[in-house]
Amino acid sequence: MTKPSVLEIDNLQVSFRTSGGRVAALNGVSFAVGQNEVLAVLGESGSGKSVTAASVMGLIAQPPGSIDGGQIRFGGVNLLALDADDHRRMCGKRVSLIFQDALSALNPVYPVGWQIAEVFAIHGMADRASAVRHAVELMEAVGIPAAAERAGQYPHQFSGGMCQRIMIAMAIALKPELIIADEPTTALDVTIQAQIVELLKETHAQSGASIMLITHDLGLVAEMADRVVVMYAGRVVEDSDVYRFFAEPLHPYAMGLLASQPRIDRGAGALQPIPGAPPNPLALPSGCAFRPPCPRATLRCAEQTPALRKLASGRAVACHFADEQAL
Amino acid sequence: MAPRFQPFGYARIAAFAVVSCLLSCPNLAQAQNVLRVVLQEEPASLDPCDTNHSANSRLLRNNVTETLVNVGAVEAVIEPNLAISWEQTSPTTWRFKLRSGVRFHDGTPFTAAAVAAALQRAQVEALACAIRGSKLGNNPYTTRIVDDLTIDIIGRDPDPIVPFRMAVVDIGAPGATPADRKTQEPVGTGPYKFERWNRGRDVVFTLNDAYWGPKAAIPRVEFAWRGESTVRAAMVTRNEAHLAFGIAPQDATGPLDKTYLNAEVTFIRMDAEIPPLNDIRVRQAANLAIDRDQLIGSVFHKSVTKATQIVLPNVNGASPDLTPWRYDPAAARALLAAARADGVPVNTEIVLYGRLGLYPNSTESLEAIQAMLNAVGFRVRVEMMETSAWLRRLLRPFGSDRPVSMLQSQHDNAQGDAVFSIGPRFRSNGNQAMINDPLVDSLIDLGTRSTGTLRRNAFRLAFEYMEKDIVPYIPLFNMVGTVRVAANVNYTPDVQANNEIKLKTITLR
Amino acid sequence: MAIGPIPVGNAGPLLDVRNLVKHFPGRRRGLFGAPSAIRAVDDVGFTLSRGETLGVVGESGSGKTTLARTLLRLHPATSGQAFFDGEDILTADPAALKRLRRRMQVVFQDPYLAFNPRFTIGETIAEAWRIHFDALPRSQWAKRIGELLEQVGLRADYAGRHPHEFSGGQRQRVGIARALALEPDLVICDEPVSALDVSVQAQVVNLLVDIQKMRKLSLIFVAHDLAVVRHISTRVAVMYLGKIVEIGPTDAVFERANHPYTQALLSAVPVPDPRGREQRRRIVLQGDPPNPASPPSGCRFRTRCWKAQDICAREEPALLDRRGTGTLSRCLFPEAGPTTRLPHGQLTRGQE
Amino acid sequence: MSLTFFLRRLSFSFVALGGLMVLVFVLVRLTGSPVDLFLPLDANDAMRRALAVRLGLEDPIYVQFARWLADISRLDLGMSLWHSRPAADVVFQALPQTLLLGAVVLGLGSLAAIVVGALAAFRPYGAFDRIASAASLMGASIPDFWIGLMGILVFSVSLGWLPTSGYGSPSYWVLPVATLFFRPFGVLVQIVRGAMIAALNAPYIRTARAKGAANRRVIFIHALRNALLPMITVAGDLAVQLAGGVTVIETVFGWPGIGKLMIDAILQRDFAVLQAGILAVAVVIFAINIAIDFAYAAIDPRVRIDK
Amino acid sequence: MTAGIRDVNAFDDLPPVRPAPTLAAMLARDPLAVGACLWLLVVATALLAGQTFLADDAVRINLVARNLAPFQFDANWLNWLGTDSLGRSLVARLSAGAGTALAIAFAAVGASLILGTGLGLVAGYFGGFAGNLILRIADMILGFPTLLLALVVLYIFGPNIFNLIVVLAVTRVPAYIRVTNAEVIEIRERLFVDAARALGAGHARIVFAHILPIVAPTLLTLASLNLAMVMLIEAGLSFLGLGIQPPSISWGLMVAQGRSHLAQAWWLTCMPGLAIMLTTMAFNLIANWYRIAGDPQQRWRLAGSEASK
Repeated sequence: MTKPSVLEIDNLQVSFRTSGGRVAALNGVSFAVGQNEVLAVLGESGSGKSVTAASVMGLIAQPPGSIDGGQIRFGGVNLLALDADDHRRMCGKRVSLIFQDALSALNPVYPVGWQIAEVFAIHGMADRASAVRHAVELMEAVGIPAAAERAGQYPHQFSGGMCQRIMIAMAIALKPELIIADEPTTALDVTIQAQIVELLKETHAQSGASIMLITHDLGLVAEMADRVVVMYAGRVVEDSDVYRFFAEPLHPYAMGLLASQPRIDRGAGALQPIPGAPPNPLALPSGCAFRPPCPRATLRCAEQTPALRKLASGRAVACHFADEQAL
Repeated sequence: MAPRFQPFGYARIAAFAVVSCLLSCPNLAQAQNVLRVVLQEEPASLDPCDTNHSANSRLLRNNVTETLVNVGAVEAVIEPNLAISWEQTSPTTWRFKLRSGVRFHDGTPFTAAAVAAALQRAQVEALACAIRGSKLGNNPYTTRIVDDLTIDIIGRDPDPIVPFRMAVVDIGAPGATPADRKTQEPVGTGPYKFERWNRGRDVVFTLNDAYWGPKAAIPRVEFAWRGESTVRAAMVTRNEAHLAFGIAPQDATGPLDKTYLNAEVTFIRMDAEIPPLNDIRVRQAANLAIDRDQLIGSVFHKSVTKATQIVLPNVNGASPDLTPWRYDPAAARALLAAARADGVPVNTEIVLYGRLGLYPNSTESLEAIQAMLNAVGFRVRVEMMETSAWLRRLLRPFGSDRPVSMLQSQHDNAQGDAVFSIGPRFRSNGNQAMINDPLVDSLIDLGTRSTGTLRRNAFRLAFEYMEKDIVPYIPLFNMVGTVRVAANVNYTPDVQANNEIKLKTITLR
Repeated sequence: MAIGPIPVGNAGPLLDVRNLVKHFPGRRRGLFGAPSAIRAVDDVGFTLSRGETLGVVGESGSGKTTLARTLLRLHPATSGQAFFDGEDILTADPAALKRLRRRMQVVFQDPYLAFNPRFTIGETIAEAWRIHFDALPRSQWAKRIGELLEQVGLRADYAGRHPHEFSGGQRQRVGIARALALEPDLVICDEPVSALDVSVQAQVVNLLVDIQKMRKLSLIFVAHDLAVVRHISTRVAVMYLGKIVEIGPTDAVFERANHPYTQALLSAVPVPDPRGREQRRRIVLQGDPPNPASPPSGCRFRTRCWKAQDICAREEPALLDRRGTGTLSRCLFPEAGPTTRLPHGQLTRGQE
Repeated sequence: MSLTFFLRRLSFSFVALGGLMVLVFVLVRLTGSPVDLFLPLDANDAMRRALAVRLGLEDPIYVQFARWLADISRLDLGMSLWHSRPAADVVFQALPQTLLLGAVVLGLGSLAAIVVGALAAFRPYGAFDRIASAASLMGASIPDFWIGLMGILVFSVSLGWLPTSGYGSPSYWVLPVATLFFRPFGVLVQIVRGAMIAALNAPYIRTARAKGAANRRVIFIHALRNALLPMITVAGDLAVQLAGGVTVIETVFGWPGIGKLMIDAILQRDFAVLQAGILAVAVVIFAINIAIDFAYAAIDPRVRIDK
Repeated sequence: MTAGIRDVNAFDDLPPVRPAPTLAAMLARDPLAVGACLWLLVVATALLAGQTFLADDAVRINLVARNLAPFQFDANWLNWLGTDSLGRSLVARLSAGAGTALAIAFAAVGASLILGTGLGLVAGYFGGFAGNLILRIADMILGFPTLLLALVVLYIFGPNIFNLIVVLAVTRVPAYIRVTNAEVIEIRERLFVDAARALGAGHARIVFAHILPIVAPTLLTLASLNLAMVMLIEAGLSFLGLGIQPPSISWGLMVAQGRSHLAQAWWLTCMPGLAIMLTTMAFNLIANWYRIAGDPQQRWRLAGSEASK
């Protein structure tokens, strides 16, 4: 990529202790988020996309989690090597996070205005009065009517969509360089989803911050992303710009994903699901994790885990047999 | 979650204030001008007419309020107090000459009118005075004021022992003692003035400078209450108190502990109306089965003496000639065997009712006695109960379908005349009597009507006849009390110490 | 196949729902006031033929799940009728209800919660025969459990496993197997795939379609995912605040929606194709849906509708086919809606 | 908490209180008469009957109850037989000492439990948590009367550091407070710990951390306030149960409180004091419940009156 | 059979069934719970001994051997924990007291468990007026100090073991009602209950096959906690003189009786008090352990660390 990167994740390895034993959540994840870029991290449940976000924000509880290796470089600094306090001071200020379920992601016992203003207080960016003023301004900016009045209300008095707007206000408060949006629309109704997508787009356009959009929704990726990173079983299997990804996905999993997606603009007709069950993180197959359902799988796939290969086009794929010419 | 967080690093946030400076120990008894007395229980009332409750009379009697006469502590004879002399002027009338120059704490003079008022007040139905019940008998008394310092006390029925009765009537100042309700701030003629009652904590007396007799030595007296004997004893040791009453035998081991005969006699009543206890051999066997020597110094204080009857031998009318039961388990077994041979259901289970806390180690003593009785062939089961339930078993009416029982009891005759003890327990209509013997009844009636030797001998005959030929009780011990006295206090308890703490006799060294 | 087709009774629709109303008690007003009513389902009526699949779509609070649960009589209806093969489900006595339930089954949304965690898969499926003890002799249970599991694409020897050992998709297959155990005529699916990942979702949708075709089942498919509904349904009902605002053949509704709400809903769904996304316009409705305890007068959608006029507040539009397209809708001003077929469509923008 | 809810709760409490009082009134009269206890052993039948008549005990129980109700309506709780004073006076003289003791115990217990519980929850199953959990379990398991006696034995009788018993300067408070402290502390640590673990796993804690909040802020501002809710409920129950624990402790330490008063009233069959005492305890408990409702509303906006 | 069904796939193999850690294995991972079990074993042994061959020693008076100090191991083993003021063996008396303490605790908790669960099921599952009434009465009982309530009631009906059990049971019933009610209300709404209803299951089947088994672990944990609580309350009541009456033997009563010998024979108070505390604690610890062991989410904490992988 020609654009300089805000965030570079390099061979990140994270595991968790569970009743079934230690489970590797990330098996060496590497990708970068460019400046002013919207990067979609696409994956299904258990693929490790949320763990990646949590690692960046320092939200991996240890124990039961542990970061076993790799680097997360943000602005050239390896966050994992930072002192906890220094890491913390970056969060919310230079990189911020938007959660999936905004209603439960807001503290139920504090007014929403207070919670937005707290961002300023934590980072010592404003005195109390101006922090509150900023909070109201931010609420107006994200489209909450009667913001001054509603700043004193509590999360339970807001709808899910409004809560997500408040989360966004919080995330953009200190004009961060990177916003990580972890399934920002999943818990919302379709019409409200559309509102939030519009808001995110506006926010991106106005602030110029990079957005790392974590989602399982291909529609959302198509709608917003510049580039897409596909994760499967704790690994990146494909890294591609969004147009070429939808036009000609490289990894068999990505192909399967696109084929299994029902589309509103197409009528009845059989879907083509990826066969079999999603990978069990406790019992991953040897070699390529996507080997069992993969139509192209050979003995090599069981013996050798495919590395993420950079292709000439700038795309990258982790499959022994994938290359653009073959398509 | 950050991995480097140290929980203990934040403990300082919640650092507790050091409070140890507040914890300096009180050392009250070091003060030279205060006597601190710790007792078992707080009085419910400080009214002079409630001095039948020992919790009350220990504070008031002859300290704040005084009586016309006192009963001697050594010999049970009447001694002058607020009255200087008395005589029986008719079978129903007694004339008392009062001491002159005595003033109540409120400044009013002590006169015949005050005596009349106190006696009248004590008999007012609505006040439910505690002394009215037993000590004034069922005989309404009226008064006639002869002059300021002479008063006639007139009974409805002839009463040969009016002076004994007057020894329990404390006289409060008529002006300061409301006639229609109990007072909480007693005003009397005694050597100490009531100062305050801080409920739940203490009662404070101060010296009465205008006392008619020799003044007491200590300017201020404070009373407090603790339920535990151990705690009371420790309070003296720890200089929190000077005098601690009611020290249990096991705590009464130190050089500071003074033991006194306390006029209490403990015994076990047998239900002689129900088999097998209706058979005298069984009752005798029960007496023979008790190893009293074993109990002395273990469960009971080492200074207790074996009782021969239900009152102390020095009480007017008691028998000095009776001897304690011997311990003879073989004889007891033989008696039971004989009774069994005659068809007496000796194996019937006998309930031994006990009252919790009747005296120190009350429960243990019954457990020991149960073991001794069962050892000779009785089948006794102890059942301990609190006072109310125990009273239902003690007092008439008993109920016809009751189980055969023994009942732990204790009696205190501090007034010195056997009539206070004998009627309720031995006469067939007595409220605690389980025997019905015409001879006993007539002896008691004769004694009650008479004075002097006749009275004494009638009662004495009754006691002796009962102990030998009826055996309604298992007499146990003439009890002692123990008071722990601080080293710097001169105090010798006497037989009346359960009802009277004679503060004016106490000095500090 | 061990079990033959269920004999079909009289002709006519399998299910005929008329004026179905379900109110939930809301907050009590004052100390002694009567509680207000939340009109979760309000005057809903439709018919369902044998072998047909009716998709019910709507956003949260639209009453679609309440509708499904009321039809299953998991809670009593406030008023209305729902004739299943001529017998009213809503007033059936316990014996009749038990008989009806044998022919009418359900697949629930959340495959994690829909199973008793203490039962094995086999026990879960066999519970149907335990309750309807005359449905299948006990000696055949084990064999039939194996058949059902294989039918939904699971191995027969999983019968002894517990639900937590399965993935979401596998559990949902078991849910389908359970629903099929009594050979029902109607299966009501309440958001059966919304908790599943896309790749697995497709498996379950295909399975449902296959089984439906094979067994001539009638399906009611309740979902918020319009793409899935389009894929599986022969007819679609769109619900908004307890009412059906539009109902008609699937393609007609998706390609020529009459009701502004349907149009907005369709336009809001992101299309998984980035081509031309910069030019694409969508209807973005403003604000949140109103509180179902106090819905707006007249047309319930008028508060968010860009076409609303004064009359919409006064008059509640009836569910009619105003444009003769075969779709019934509750809008006084129906017009052909935007098509969803072309990703480059020019769409009107909602009120600004 | 809406006004409606509050009023409904109030009316329920009154009904419950009324039921309790009827129950107590009837039941205490089943236990027998105070007459035998009050009068000397030797009192005769006439005197016993006279006292019973004067106390109204000879009347049918509904007459007695009606009389009692009439008295109550004049705020007259009757005369104590033993104290010869209005029962209300007797009770109100004893109540403050108990309330004060309970408040000190519960205050200290809650405070200590919050700190210990919060720190234990920060690293569940870590060393501090294990120690705190074991200590709190032990605290919740100690019989209070026993530890009180042991305290007297060690600190007063043997070491002589503290007064044995009684009511007075701060040193008198140490043993009773310490004795009563263990159980509420033990129970509350468990509650706070559990609630804090739950709160610390809540999504809003991730939000706070993502905002860059420091541990101290996360624990004490974000998690604690949410974790206080279950603690308050349990603390309310503990406050109610403390009334029982205080009874035992007042007996051991000669503390002039209402628990000891009630025991004495029971033993003496002082009906007026017993009834007044139970009424007072019930009213206090009612007040505690109201206070808890308000505390709840103060902490959790979700239960406040909806505008 | 599968004709017509697409995508029956060969890749959905489940991992082999991992044997769930046995209770014993999970117990072994918690040393405190092991200690608790060992202590309860000791208590149980003592209980048996106290009911059999030690029964006579518990009441055998020996005024010569009064107040013997404990831990004199050259003496008769019965006197290793000392003797009381009547020379009775403390070992024997503690064993006899164990029977009383545990019999009362188990009887009271068992009764309240059954009654409370039943009423809680009625209240939670059926609700309505009866359910409401049950809950209100439970609130009323819970809203009053247990000890004071027991005190008054025992005073009125007389302090004996049966009344004690009844009172303790009645005061604990509300806890089970509340917990059962709350859990049932939650479980009643779970989808698998709806699934059963949709299959045509009756109330009995739903309650006994679906709801009760889910509530049971919570109730058992609560019962274990209540065993501890009931023991403490019984001890407190006996201490106040309204529980077990002498000459019956109970730990609380032993503390009360030892109190008058506090200064001379500390062991009379200390030993039974310790017995109460350790037993109470054992129940609490086991409840704590079971809370983890019975919760599939938490169970891993008691599994062998990396060994199982």
